[in-house]
Amino acid sequence: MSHVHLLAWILFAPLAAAVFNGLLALRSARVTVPVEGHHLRPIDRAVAGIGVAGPLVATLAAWTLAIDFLGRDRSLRLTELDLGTWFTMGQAHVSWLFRVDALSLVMVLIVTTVGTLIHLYSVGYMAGDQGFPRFFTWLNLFTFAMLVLVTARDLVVLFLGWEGVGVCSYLLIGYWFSDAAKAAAGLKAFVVNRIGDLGLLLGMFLLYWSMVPSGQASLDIDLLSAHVTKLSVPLATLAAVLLFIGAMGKSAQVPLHIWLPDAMAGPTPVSALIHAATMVTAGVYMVARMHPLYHHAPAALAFIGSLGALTALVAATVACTQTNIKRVIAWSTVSQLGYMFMGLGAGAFSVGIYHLFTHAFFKALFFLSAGAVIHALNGEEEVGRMGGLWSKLRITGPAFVIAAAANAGIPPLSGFVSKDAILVAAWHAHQPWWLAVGLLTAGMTAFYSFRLVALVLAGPARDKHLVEHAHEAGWTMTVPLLLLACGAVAAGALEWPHELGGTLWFSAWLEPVFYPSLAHGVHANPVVDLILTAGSVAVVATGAAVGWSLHARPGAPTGSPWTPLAGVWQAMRRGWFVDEALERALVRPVVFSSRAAAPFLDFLLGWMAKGVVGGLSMAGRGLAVAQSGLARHYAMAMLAGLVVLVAWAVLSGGR
Amino acid sequence: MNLQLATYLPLAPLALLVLGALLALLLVPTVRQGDPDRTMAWHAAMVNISALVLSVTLWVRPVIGMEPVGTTGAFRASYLGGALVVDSLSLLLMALASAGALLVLPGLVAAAERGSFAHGELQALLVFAVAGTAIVGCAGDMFTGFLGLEVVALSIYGLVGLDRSRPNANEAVLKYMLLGAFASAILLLGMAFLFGATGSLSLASLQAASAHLPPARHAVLMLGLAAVVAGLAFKVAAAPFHMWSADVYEGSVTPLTGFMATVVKVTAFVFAMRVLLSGLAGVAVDWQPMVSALAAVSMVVGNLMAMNQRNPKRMLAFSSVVHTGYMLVGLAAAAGNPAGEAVKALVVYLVAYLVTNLAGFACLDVLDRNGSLDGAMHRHPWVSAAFLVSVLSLVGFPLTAGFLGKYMVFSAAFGAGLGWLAILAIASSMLSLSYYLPLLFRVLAGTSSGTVLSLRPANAEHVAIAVSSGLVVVIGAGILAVAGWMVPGAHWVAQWAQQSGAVLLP
Amino acid sequence: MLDAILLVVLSAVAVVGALAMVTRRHPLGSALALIVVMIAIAGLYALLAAPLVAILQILVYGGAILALIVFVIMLLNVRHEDLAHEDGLGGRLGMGLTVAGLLFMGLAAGIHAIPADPFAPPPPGFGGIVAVGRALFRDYAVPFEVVSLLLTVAVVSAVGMAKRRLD
Amino acid sequence: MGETLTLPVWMLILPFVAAAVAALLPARAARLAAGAAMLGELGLGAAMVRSFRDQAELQSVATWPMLGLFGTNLRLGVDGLSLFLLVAGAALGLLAVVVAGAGRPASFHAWLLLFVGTMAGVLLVQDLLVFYVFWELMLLPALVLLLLWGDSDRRKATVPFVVVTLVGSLAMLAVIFAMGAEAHARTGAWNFDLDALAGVVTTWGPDARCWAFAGLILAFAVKIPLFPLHFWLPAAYTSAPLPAVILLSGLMAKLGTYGVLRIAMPLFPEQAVAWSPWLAALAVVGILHGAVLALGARDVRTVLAYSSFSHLGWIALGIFSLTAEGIEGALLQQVGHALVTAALFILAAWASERQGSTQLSRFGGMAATHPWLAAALVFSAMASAGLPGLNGFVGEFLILLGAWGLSPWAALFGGLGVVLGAAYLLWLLQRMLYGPVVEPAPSGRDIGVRELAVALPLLAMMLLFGIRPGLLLDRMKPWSDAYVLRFHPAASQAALPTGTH
Amino acid sequence: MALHAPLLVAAALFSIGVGGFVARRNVFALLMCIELMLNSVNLVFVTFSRQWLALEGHVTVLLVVALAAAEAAVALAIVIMLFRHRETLDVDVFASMKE
Repeated sequence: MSHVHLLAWILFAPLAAAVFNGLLALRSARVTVPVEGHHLRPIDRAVAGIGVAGPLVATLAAWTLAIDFLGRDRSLRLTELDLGTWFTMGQAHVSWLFRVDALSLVMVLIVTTVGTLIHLYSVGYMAGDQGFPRFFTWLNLFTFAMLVLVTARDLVVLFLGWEGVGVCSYLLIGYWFSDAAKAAAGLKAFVVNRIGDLGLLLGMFLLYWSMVPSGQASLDIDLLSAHVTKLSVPLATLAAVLLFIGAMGKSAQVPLHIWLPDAMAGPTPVSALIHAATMVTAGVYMVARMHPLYHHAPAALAFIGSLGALTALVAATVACTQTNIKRVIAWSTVSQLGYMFMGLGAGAFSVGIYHLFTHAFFKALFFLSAGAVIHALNGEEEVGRMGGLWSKLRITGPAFVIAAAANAGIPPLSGFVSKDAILVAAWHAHQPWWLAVGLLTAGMTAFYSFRLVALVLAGPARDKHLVEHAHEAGWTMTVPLLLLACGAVAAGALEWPHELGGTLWFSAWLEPVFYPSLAHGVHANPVVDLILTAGSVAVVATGAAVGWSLHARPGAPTGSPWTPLAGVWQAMRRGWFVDEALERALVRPVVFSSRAAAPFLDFLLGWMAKGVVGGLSMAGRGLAVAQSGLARHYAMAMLAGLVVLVAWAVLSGGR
Repeated sequence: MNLQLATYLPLAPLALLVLGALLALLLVPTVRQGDPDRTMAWHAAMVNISALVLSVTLWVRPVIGMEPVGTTGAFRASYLGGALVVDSLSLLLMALASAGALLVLPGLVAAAERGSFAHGELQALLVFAVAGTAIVGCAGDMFTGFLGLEVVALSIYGLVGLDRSRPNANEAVLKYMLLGAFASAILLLGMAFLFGATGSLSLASLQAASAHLPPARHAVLMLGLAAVVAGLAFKVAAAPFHMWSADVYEGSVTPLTGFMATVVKVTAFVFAMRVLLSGLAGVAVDWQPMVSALAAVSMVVGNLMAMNQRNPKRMLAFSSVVHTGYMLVGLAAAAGNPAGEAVKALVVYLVAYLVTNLAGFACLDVLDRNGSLDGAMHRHPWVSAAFLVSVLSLVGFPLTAGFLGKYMVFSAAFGAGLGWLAILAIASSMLSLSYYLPLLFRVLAGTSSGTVLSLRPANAEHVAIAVSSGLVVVIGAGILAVAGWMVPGAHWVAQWAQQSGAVLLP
Repeated sequence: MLDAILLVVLSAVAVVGALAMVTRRHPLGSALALIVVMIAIAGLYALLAAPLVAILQILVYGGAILALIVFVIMLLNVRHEDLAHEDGLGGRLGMGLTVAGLLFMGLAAGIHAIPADPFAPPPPGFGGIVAVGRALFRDYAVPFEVVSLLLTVAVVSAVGMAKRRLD
Repeated sequence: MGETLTLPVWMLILPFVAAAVAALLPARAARLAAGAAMLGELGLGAAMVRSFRDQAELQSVATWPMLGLFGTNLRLGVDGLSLFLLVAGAALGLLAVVVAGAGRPASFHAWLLLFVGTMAGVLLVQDLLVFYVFWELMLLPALVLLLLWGDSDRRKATVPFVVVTLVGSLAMLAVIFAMGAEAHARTGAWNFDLDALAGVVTTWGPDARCWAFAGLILAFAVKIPLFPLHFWLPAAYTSAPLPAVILLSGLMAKLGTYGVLRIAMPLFPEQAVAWSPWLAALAVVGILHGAVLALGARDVRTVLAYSSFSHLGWIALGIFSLTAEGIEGALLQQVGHALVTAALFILAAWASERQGSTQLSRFGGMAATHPWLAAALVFSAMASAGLPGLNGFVGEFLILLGAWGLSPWAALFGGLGVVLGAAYLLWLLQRMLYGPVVEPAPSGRDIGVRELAVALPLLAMMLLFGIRPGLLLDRMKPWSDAYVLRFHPAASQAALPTGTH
Repeated sequence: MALHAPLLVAAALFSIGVGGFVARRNVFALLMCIELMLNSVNLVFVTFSRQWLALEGHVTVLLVVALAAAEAAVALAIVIMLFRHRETLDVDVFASMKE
């Protein structure tokens, strides 16, 4: 099977699954068969089969392609699928052109592999839900859109995938739409993302028009890459920042991160797939994809890195204080995304992507195991009612611990390797502050990860009744957990640091895409790297120990561990009030103008229009006084007219 | 001898109307058997139909004695040393007047029967009025024309006054008569001064004299001009000489209002055209600003007054003041170039205005007497539809006669360098929407209240409404007169109009 | 010289009579004043070489029309309270005559602009019955006929309005 | 002299004849006749699309001699600008007849047909005077449909609509008079052919041309409507009967932008260039103002009305950007929005029917009770919000891209409309479809086969034109490429050689 | 003797007639004012006839006199009709239609 065909299978197997499931969903929406317990109806079985088969086919195709690529020369690791023109703009074309190169393939592998596992997991997790077919429709459609995003060769097609995943995210967050708050969370996610999308659009416009004078305007990424080096630096910086604004929305960077915690309203597999492993990393991918532009705009890179650092820190502080199991992980995701951007900002694109890669595994695992916990507790999400689950959940428990440890960066798990690489990259990029923030964040990450482990698994049960009935889920849920746990443990091997005796296979793989020699090429001083690694391990260990010890004992509080901190703790808990601030600064003015100012303006306009007529009508009423009904008044008017005419005649008569 | 008699054939419509009127007088006392009113109505109808047919026939096929004028196909026959002139314009006026009389006759007779004031005089006076119109059209002398106007005026006084038992009619006739006499005196004063300036009131001599006027006599001519314009302004109801019209229109029975608003006004306009465009062509520079000013004032005042009217008849009265303003725009644009586009435009406008208002008042009569206008669409869909057509024509909506007229007059004004007046006219059209549209809305969407009488209109009234509103569309559709398969009504009207303009110069 | 004196006297009488006419409250008084004006105007006609018109002025106007008006006033047997309440007549007259004065000033200004050539002597028989009659029935036959039509219309209208109900 | 009976002429004649026939038939038969006529119109439109060559100039030209009263020859034809608007008119006409339902009298269908016919006239004729005739005539069916079959607020709604529209068109009339008089003065004959007038007005001074351009823009801006002339819109759209709304917002509004493109800008290119930033600014204000109003509206029809206003702002923005990209986008969006707005109004009407109210506060949880209707609504709303892959996106993208070419600020502030658009549409869905099922629960069945037969073609086309906009765009592009050169005479030499066509 | 004097007299009479017409309320007074105006017009005609030595003015005067008679006839008929209904000669009473 040729590469092109493989690519077609990768793209369209999920789409086909989505279409089939969509038809089934429409049918089942009308012909409702009642659901009994956590069982699958016949239609759900069909849906599950199709829904898992689609991504599975894509996964197999992707791995086939990957294995094939491995056997090829670096320069030949590329395949394209051309489906003709989408539309023309001015003199340029936008083509349905899909391309897989080393970078895209990494993303495709993540999306398909992790995606398939999460699909499988969902079969168990969503069993018994009335909207099962609908769920799988959106999930498949999401997979398709995400694959379009990562394989698109044209920025506009990328944008199609970008918005496509956004709309699927919207639909899945609001999946339980009968709860208005959940539907509203979806709305918020979509609208906040749209703000970012506007930046992305504007960036595209700028690039397009900057190319127009050359007569070669296009939004083809390859053409753009060749073109951007000719841009003036300020222009390139502006374009880079505008594109990054899009990434900020999608990848939840401060201050556009506010939608992500709310997005936890969706079912947990959704959080795992979309809001941890794949969609939220689209921004990272996009920046990496546009790396020639960012290389050309160092100021933009510095901005990205700084914002990433800020996001990492802020989100980590918030994650420390959350009591909803999913929200902790959600904030953790925001924080890790900040890490990724820090890596990108340091110019170490492959490191950023690598963290994306490992994060996909351990964060998906984190969410899925959390989902299994929630599933076991019949939907309970508050950690305050958990505890003592270690003995009940013999598979989920260890998976949860592995995920937390990887997230915390405990060696030798994958999270440790990628995080360490980012810290090293920050150091080499001469950004000591990033390093400091990164270390601090790493400590806090370890703190909250183990705080969560302690609260959920350790100690006695806080809610005996709830925990008593906890049970392990079926194979469809545990198998993905096991496989993802393997990934979370082993993924670190791909980029095991030199100084610890490893080989940078991952970076090597991406080298044809990114510039041949970058941050990794300048590992001049392994000693410094070793010191950094040791330092980070120490910080992580401290954080993990504190987190565990404070919360593992019976009756440990879920709130502030130390009373004087209570005020700050509260602020952190509320996300530093960013949500409220944005609400006041943006939402309220818009709502005010929509409810009051704009209608009032329209009222004024209508009133003015009426006022003109009204004024004339007043003048008419004034005139009507003369129309008194008295003949002599009429005669008087005539006389006046006559006098004027005669006067006119006399005055103009002597010509 | 035969040949000589034949040369008098063009006078046939005029003679027919005058003799028909006198014959009616003989009939009034004699017909006492059967249904005298009906007999008199038939008589009036027959006279008018004959006059209409004769006029149109003479226009279509000019006979011996009618000399061609210019290259437009216009013609003129003159008698008794120019005292009587039959040309394209007089034939048009006679055709319009007879047609107008015919179209109001069913409604008028019906109204008179309801008010029981039809005793033969009514029908006779209607024929007299048309005869007066014919005299205006055929007069070769300004004073004769004026007398013709007086014949029309006295007939109208009678027609309004016959409805003796209605106080509003009494009031209307009193005001009309007093102010009419007042205006006649002013007009006569003007004619006296014109006589003083030129030594004659014959249109031909006036034309010759005014073309080569010694500067010394200019002052007295200007005096005459001012007074004549004032008197004419009363006759055509131009502001500020218009105030009688609303009260008189309101006080009269609706079909009669229709007659006054159309035939009488058009007659006065034809007289004004004869005097100003033909007789005083030489001093067009002097009267053009006067007419322009009157046009402007009429449009403004008419609109402002019409905006606040609740009674549709009064509203239409003031709206007809506005339309007088548009016609005066055409008159002003025609100054100095009677053979040009502007006169053609003016005449087309007169025709359009005539048919539109005939239809409008006829429909208003039917709708008004069957309850109010509100929601009439649901009760009398066809009559309401005809009413809508005529209101749209008043608005100047495309494919109606009103649009054709407005279009031609306004562009003629642009062409004549009176852009400001054209702009004002268009602004006035915009403003006029503020009262026409509510009328439309009342008919279409109003909620009918009160008892609904079912005073079914007579068949003849239906025919009159159908014919007049049909003419509105037929003439208006001429703008789409594409390739001959569309109705070429507008084309005929325009052709006749152009010829009517051509005969104003020697 | 005599002409000049007569002109002044007749003019003065006409104007004063006219003023008297508009200011008399009772219509009969006004009618009498109007008769005086008409006679004065007849005198002016005579001065202006229009003897036939002068005679007809007295006969038709003074004799017929005014007699008709007076006759109707009598016929209606108007009591005093039926007369118009001409309250504030002075004010209205003041106003009306002021505006009319403006009109007069305009007219006078226009008249003043006419060159003051003295009248040429009239040809013999000018304005006499023969000359006027010939003009009337030969050159102005059409307006004359129209006037006859006009009078007919007037009669029809008047009868139609003023007659009592036959039924 | 050329041909006289080309396809466009048949498209013009058919609705009028059908209207006359329908008026005389009983109600049921009238509806059938109207539907058949519109189907025929659509067939003619399809035939026209088939025979259309992808070129800039006017095609299928028919020439009719006029009687000399008002001009010499009347030309009718289609080009890239009018082609799909005509087809959309036929399609919307069919849709209007179908959704009108069986309860309407024959005259209703006759008026609908007249509406379609007059709009076809506006799109076809190349003579300014006849254009004006159709332009005004178009108002008549709108007025009658509103006044006779609108809801209880119809009178209040109609007054500003008709008055503002007529005032605007009288301004246009003044310009037409002036141009006609100029042509007459120059040649001695009336001539209102657009191409001929373009030559005539070049001799005017700058002031005269400014005023004339302003008059024309005023007439068209009212119809679009361009801020601040929009105040008539919400009331008219909310109180008109559904079939009329489909035609009003689906097609009539686009005739405003059509007029700008066809008449105002080609006649006065310098003014168009000079004024375009200001007009674009008004368009942007309209986009945002409409979106903000839609966000705050409490009635489902009002939301859609303001949404329509906002979207027309996009189209105007694309036009006034005077870039190839923007104008292409505007052309595409004209057709795309016709589709989307019709679908939204229809679906919202069905939803309101089932809910028994149009007040959003009375809605809730409809997605649970009426899933198919909800799915169709979400789909249409996404298309309206410009989701890539559906037909709203490409147009909006091109428009914004063109707007950046005019000024980055136009793109930025116009782009905020993307955000607000998503916000109000989703907020609408949120209130209608989501949340717990309200009391009283929506009644009636979910949409069935009959409704799907109406909705599915619309939804399918949204998807089709989203993925293959070239089906439309390739027909329009030659026209717009040639068109835009009129405004950049200097750039025309530079741009031509690099053209890929 | 020149035409100024009679013309000025005519103008004065006309103005007085006009002034009376706009001021008086009695219907007979109004009719007489009109007669006065017509008389002044006649004077103008006669004066200009004298100037031009043209008889048209004289003929016109005669016809105007007939016209005045016709108008008076109709006017008096109206007055009689109104007096029968309203028993008044005050024109201001007839002002029910206005504005």
